Amino acid sequence: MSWADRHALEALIYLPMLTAAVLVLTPPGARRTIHAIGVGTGLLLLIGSIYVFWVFDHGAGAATFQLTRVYPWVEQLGIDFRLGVDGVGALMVLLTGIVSFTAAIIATTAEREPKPYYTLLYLLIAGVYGTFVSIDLFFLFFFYELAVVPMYLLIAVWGSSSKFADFARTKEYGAMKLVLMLVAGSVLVWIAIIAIYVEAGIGSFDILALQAASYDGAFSDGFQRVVFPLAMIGFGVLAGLWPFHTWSPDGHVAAPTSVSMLHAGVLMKLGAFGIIRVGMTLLPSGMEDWALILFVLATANVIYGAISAMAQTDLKYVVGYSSVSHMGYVLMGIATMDALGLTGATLQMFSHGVMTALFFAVVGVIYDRAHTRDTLALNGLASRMRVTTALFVIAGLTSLGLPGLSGFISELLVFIGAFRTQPILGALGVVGAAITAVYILRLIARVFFGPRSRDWNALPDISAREGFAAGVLVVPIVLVGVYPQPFLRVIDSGVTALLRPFGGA
Amino acid sequence: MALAVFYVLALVTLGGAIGVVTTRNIVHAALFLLAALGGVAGFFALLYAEFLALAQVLIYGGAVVIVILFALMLTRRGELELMDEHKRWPLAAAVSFGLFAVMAAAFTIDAASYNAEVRTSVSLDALGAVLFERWAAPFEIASLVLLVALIGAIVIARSGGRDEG
Amino acid sequence: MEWAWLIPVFGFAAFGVIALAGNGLPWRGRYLSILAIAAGFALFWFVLLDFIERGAGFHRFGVDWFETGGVKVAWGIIIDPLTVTMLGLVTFVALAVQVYSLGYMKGDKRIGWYYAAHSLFAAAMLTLVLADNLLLLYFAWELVGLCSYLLIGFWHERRSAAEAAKKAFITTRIGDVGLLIGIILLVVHTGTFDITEILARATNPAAGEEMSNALITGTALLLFLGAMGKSAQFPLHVWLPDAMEGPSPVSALIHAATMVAAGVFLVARMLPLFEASGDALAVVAAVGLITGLAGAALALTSTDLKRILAYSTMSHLGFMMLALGAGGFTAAIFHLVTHGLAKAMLFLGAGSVMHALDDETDIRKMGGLRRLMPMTALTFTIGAASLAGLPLLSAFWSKDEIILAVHDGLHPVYLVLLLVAVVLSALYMARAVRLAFYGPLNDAVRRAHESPKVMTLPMLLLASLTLVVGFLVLPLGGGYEGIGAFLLQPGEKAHPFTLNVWLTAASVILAVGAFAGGWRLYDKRADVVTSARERFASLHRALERGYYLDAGYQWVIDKVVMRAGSVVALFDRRVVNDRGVNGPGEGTVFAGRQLRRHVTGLFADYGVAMALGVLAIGIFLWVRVA
Amino acid sequence: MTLLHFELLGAALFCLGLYGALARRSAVLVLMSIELMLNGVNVIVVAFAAYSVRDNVTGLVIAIFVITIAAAEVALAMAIVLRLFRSRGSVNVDEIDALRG
Repeated sequence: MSWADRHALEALIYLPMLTAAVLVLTPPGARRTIHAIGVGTGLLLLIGSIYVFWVFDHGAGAATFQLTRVYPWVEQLGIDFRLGVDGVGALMVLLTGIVSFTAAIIATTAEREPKPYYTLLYLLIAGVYGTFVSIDLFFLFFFYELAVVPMYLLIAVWGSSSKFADFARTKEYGAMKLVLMLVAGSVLVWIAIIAIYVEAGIGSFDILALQAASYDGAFSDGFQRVVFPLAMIGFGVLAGLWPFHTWSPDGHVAAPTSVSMLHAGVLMKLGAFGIIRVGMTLLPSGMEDWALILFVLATANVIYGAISAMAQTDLKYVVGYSSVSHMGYVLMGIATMDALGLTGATLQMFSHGVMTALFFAVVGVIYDRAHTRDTLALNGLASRMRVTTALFVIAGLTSLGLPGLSGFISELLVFIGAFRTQPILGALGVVGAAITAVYILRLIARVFFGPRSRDWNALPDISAREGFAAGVLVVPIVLVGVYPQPFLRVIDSGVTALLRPFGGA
Repeated sequence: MALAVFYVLALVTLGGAIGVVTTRNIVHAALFLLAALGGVAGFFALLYAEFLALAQVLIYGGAVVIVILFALMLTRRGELELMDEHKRWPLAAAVSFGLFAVMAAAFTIDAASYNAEVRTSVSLDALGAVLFERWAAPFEIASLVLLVALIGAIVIARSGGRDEG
Repeated sequence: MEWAWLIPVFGFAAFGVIALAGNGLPWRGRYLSILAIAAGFALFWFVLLDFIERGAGFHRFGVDWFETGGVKVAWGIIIDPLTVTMLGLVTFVALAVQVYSLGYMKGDKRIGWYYAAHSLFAAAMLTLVLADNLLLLYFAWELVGLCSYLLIGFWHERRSAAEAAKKAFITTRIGDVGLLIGIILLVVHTGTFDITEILARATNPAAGEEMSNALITGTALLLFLGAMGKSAQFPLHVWLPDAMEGPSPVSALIHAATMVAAGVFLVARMLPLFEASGDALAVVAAVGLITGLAGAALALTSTDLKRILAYSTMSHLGFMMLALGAGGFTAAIFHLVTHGLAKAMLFLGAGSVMHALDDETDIRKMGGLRRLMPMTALTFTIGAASLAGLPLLSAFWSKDEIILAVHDGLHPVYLVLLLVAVVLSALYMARAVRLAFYGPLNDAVRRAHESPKVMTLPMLLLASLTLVVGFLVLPLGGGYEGIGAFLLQPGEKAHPFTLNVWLTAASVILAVGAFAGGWRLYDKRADVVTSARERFASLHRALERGYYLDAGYQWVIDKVVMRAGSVVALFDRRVVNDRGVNGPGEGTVFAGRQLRRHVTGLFADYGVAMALGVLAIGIFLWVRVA
Repeated sequence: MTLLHFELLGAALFCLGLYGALARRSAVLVLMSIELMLNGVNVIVVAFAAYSVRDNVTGLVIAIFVITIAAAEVALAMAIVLRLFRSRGSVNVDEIDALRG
């Protein structure tokens, strides 16, 4: 393991924290330097993530967890700062890199005082990286919490309230609801982790050791049946599982652009990743018992999210609900417990992450210029904002699963997996995709195409900087859509390892 | 004979106590208190704790009741205030009686086991020796407490005028 | 022939260059796109020659695309009679239309984007035709849908164009849902996307892998649902008439020859699957017939020239599906080719009329254009006559083949209804031609002038082809024994050209009679037409508004779907959010307020509480001790 | 005259004092009742001292301390009552609820 391999994962965590610290020291006035540091770190993170993804050996013989690194921390309790990344993790690291870089760029254009903003943003990113790479339950939860807490400040201070005919959502309400629900969810997760730690009795938080223990029957079926729902619902809250999803539209709408990019793009995947890492790896029989319920809820996610998105009049709300709907596919993929389904779920996590980031970026651009997100007021933007329209259409087509873009491959795999296990629910999922097509196209037809009302005459198109960020997002979308093999190879190595307890279906 | 004295004293003390607790007139209450404390002093004497009996009479009888009387005079407006119990007194009565019942039961149940007849007295110099050897530190602290209480009482009572406004 | 996959690549490359380079290209990429499609057409000829020389048959070439979870997916192409014919049709029509567009779209500032979308469409259509596995086919299928969305909505400033594009994409998308589910079911049960293997598995399965009849019928019908969406079969045809919002060359290419034919192509490609299930074919035939009749009736009442052609396309697609339903693979595909050529030319004609009369399409305002636009009138008449089924023209031969196939394959009632449809199509064609081009010169169109050479040349080319292609049916010697021998389903024996004298005679008489009758009817006897219209007023209005289907769908969308959307959104906000999330929040606040009340500040209460505490402890200890 | 008598008497005194403290409305009377409670305790303690077999001094010492503390307490309490009276005009216990939640 070359020097870079050994320290790659740690760097991804320390770098954002270091940046946060440096930013705290820089004088608030120096906007340019702050922006430079912000974007610079984003770039470094992107390079680091690509390196991790590139160097990940997906050969047959390779170990499941690679680039591992262990620093003993608290011996008595068996907690050590243990890093490692498997197929699924590597892809998520890449996703985080891409979205962080683009979010950092978008953040330069919009924010008021950039200094605290970037500090909190990079704390958030550090938390996200930490969760994806740490294979020690304690640290997984530690970073999981770290990723959630800055959200409150970011939304409450820099967010934007929205007023509707029959209800108003102030940004404070959105922020408070988002963080409170996520913290409530993480309480359940914490109970599950402690239960696992105690029940295993091997006095260590290391996931691999716990996994070994769970193979040779440390966790009785009864135990797993009780603890698994805790993890499922706890992580499910962050993943936008159906009954617990209401924070997602409100939270994302209230959040500033770059924060909602990061949050919808990456944080929601943390929830699904958690279910895989804690639920499937450590509590296999619990997973089997609860798979059907997760499946039904996920289908509800898809249909429910799509239908309610159709009725939204605020641009960001539509994207918020579409995130709920797409996370439904991810959860559905996980619930199939089928090789293809799981691969599809992981790829969907990646593709939806990039797509939603693009969506929010473009919506941010429109909001910046038109100062309203109300789809009834906005119309005929295509004639003025040509590039923005093209970007929105690309994002829209990815979301409705047009082949040639990343959405299709992942949704197809999820559907195949779904049809192998629950054909009826799978069919509902496909119907969900059709509904997505309806509301996306209605939106595009009304907001972008069609005649333009007078007050949008002076709309400047997307700036070069935002255009570049959006461009960076479009590349992976098209790449996964046209030639997904490099991504699928990496995921496969992770998925086969995950499915071993289930007889490697 | 001692028993007879005990019952008389008990009558006096409990009568005083009941008087304090039930009388309408505050001054009567103060006098009843005096009677009760006197009764207690008698008990000390019965238990051969002469020094205590003396101290009791001196401190309570002399100082405490007088202070209470002064306070009564200072806090009275014109005619004697008629103080009756506030509305939730039955609850207080029930609770007190309940507590008494429990204590009485606790005492009577195992009274036989250590219910000795013999009362032994303690000579004054023995008491003095113990007081100033084993209990020296608490004794000093007690004196300190008295000092602090004294100063505190003065400060509180006197400064009333200044921060009134 | 191995390089056949290059044909679509030209198109994709052209799209990439034009889209990215944008306006930097000379002539904004027009000629680049035409060059690409011309190269495609040239390559087609090589493929054709190589195909014939290697012996018409079935050839496959492929390269791996991606492999995951035990399912291998490859990019591969199939070269068989069906593919070659479609290649020829698509490349030729696309070339003709792109040349025509030079004139038609001159002066439009977004012409670069127009050609980019055009070449992307041609490339996608060619990929669809060549694809050897269902995934690549679905890949191209959706791309074709996207291009039609972009091209219909080309003038997106117009609200009607934006809505039409949206409607087209959503309606086809609904069909595609069926197609996707069908493909997935097939993959789940056969473990591969490969068409040939699936068909083999369906027709003569190996021991272990019989596919239940229900599964076969189910997947066949689901695939047919996708075909219905794309080929505008009844009831998913509502988007086709609105698709006329797009520029006419677009209608010519997409809504006449190529895209709408994709549905028929899909059914033809998967015909063994349909045949394996039996009653799936019956459904195809039934839907085909209904669409044929409905389309013809609608065309009869429509007054907009392009809408008439759109309804006529729908009707002819119905005939093709009917032919497939009857098992007449050759007849269907041959009609597809002849109809494609003739209809493309008719749309180009309509385009040049609109070009001349600056977008006037109402045929009642036209009349006697023959004198001002001789070339357009000539080609239009040839096309109309051919589709009406007048003898010796190409569509006559293919329609005759269809009648033959229906006669052999299906119940006689289909044949009778088909003949009724033939009469109707002859009638509306006569009506359209007569009202638009012949008769007294309508003063409203006095300003009309013949379209430029660049537009009329492709029309002439197409017209000459419609004359010639018909004769391909006959065995023309030189090893070529007629279309029946060339255009075969893989694994089917060639059946020589047969002529059922009675049927052909009957169809000729009907067609000519109807055409002449129609001509005269709309010529002098205008009164008869108006009186007929009053008598069948309600029927007439129904036909005019497309059986109120359009309004029905819109009602369903507005009332059911939108209402459901708002109800769910309301539910989400009111119940799940305010109750589920804020509920516990408010609950705790309420509980807090209740708890505060016991702190009264009164000494007495605290004393009582303390005493009670002591009492309780006392009793507790006492109980434990005792 | 056994230990039990004194214990019962002390308990009676204590409970009467408790009742007084809880039921009376005047702060002064409450203080008086507290004095009664303290004396009740003293009686029991001294009784134990007297009747105990092993150590009959500690009880007395405790009693002494109780008395001293009681005296200090009365002094302070009265000061507070005076302040209360001056600022509130009355010493009715029910009105003193500044600490209400």
